[in-house]
Amino acid sequence: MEPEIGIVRDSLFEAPPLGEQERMVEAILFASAEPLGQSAIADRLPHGCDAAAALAALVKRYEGRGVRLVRVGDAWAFRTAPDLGFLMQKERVETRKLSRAAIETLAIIAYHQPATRAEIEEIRGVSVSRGTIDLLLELDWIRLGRRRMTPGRPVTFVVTQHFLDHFGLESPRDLPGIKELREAGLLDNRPPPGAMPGLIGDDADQGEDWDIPDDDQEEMFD
Amino acid sequence: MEPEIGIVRDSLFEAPPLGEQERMVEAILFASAEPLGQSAIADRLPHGCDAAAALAALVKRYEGRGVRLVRVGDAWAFRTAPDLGFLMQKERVETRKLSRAAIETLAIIAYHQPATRAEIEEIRGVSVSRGTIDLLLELDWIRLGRRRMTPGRPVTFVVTQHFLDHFGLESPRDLPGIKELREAGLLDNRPPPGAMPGLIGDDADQGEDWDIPDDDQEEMFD
Amino acid sequence: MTSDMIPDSDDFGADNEIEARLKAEALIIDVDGFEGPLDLLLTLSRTQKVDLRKISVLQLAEQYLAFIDKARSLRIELAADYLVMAAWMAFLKSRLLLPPDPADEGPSGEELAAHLAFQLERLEAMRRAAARLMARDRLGRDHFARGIPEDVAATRRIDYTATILDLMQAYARIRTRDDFEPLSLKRDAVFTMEQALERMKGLIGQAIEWGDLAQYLPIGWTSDPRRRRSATAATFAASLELAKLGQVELRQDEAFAPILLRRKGPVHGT
Repeated sequence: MEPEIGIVRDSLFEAPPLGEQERMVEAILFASAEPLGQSAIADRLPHGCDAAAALAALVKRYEGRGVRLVRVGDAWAFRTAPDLGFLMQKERVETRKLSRAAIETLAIIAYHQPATRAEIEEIRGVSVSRGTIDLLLELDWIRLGRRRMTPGRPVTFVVTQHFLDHFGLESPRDLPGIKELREAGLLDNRPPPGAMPGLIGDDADQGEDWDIPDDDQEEMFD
Repeated sequence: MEPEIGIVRDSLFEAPPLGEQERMVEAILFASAEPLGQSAIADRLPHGCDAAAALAALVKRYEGRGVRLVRVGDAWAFRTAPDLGFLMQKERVETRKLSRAAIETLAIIAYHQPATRAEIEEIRGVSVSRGTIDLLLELDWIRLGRRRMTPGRPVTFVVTQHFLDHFGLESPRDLPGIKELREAGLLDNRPPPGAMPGLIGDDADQGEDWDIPDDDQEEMFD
Repeated sequence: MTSDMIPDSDDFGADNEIEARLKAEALIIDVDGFEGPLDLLLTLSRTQKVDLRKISVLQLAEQYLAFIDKARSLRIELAADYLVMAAWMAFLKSRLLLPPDPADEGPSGEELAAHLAFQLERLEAMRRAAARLMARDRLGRDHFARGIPEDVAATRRIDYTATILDLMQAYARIRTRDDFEPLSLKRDAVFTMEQALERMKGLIGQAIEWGDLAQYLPIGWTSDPRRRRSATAATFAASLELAKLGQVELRQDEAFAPILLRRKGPVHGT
């Protein structure tokens, strides 16, 4: 430690060059457990230093960097650049299958696009929750298309490029048609086992199930 | 957060330019008080980034600054430049004064690692108290290595990343004078010639201490 | 070891011996400060003022034995390991002085001496290394970590997956749904005999007086003609079943007149 103390002592007689002062302020602010005011910084610098000039130089140096020197009230502190805030999120990714409501809605949009919400509901025979649409929008698999030129000018939904990439399609026209689905055995007149429990029980019950409000629909994703 | 997630997702298709990657690594490392492994950094970067290249660029950028990017084993951390330590009196943490036994035991583990308790005792010529090992484990300067594949399968000790960080070492290879010591044969494990007595007290006692079965050995570290 | 010293006035008396006596005492008291025989040997070896690699082990053995003798003469209690080492040093000394015995298979005096010298050099080297290590720039003293680390918020992101097959199956499911609906519609207006029987068993306990069978139709099954038909048929069939079991009596005054029902005998099961 002696040599460093030596520096302090020397500096009583002559202030270090501005570049050195900038380094010092940089180190002080980096290590400090709290934002420091200019006078607190000056107190720690060797005698004769110009804290304000060193701070100004540092602010400039960190401009556009991953961290910035920012003013916090009357004090200064290093902070992550705002556009990089997302890096401070440690994401735990969980893979989950899309709910039946979502995949059906997505399928209808893909086959019938542009499709309005009312059209989706008509085809599915049940109401489409806002949560389902929102999820598909968030996943960037659907987006808003043009408004339909009918009374009420309803919005339409279309699939996105990201949807095509995800499903390995060049265009929505590449989706297999009804004829092909039938040939593939997907349109057999039998429900796939366990796939449609709602349709076998009584209608009264089923109606209840299908008219679940948004909240309940959300629950399906958990 | 949606727009940021959007950024991450876009990057699945194209990695950000190296300058951006450097900013990101800068932000990630600045935010952490602990060294971060290169793979941990890479995990947090958008897909397709080159963490190693970004790190190399950053090391260069911070050369000669008030804070530096240092390598700690397989990890990286920003640390204030050692010549500026005198400015950080406020942040200084009073370290416990270590006993001579603890310091020597630490050095022996560092230079000879992995080292068994018997080897430490052989070098120091006295038995190593449990308290000494416990203290070093508690300071997180040493940890258990693999058991030695010799009779009794004794546990070994190695130094930790925290040890390297504390003493400002990139790797155990950078221990002061280790090359010279090795060349002089002083790190060799030279068995004593046949009739040589153990230098620590009675052979009988010693035998008892060293032949502890696995269970007992484990107990030492509880 | 103990620093309990009983100075022996017989050994030290003359003026010029005071200094020697103090010196000896200092060394003896220091036994407490030594970390075992090897440490003591290392200290003694330094008095030879030569490179440790050129140390005379024979001379060291003599120094050690003299030290132990002095400690004994001062009646200082020495730990067993110091005495074991003394015995071994005496053995080593004899090995180094006497010509090697061809019948003896053990290591030679030179080998033993070389290893002892190695041990001393190694211990010395480790001490120097320890000192250099502790003199390094240390975290929290000379170099510092970020004082305000920014917490990394752990968040959960859900990655939804769906394959083209999922998509096709979903669409196929929707397009074929109509085919199944009649199956369930049929059941819609059917009230079974079992349901009616179950229902009536719970009600006939109160049927002390004659009452119209129609009042046993379930709620919600009386307005829609299809449902009323099914419920009436089921309820009538159930009442016949109950009459057969002897639990109710049935009566109809004339054709198409209301069918009347009342309880008969003790009621079972409720």
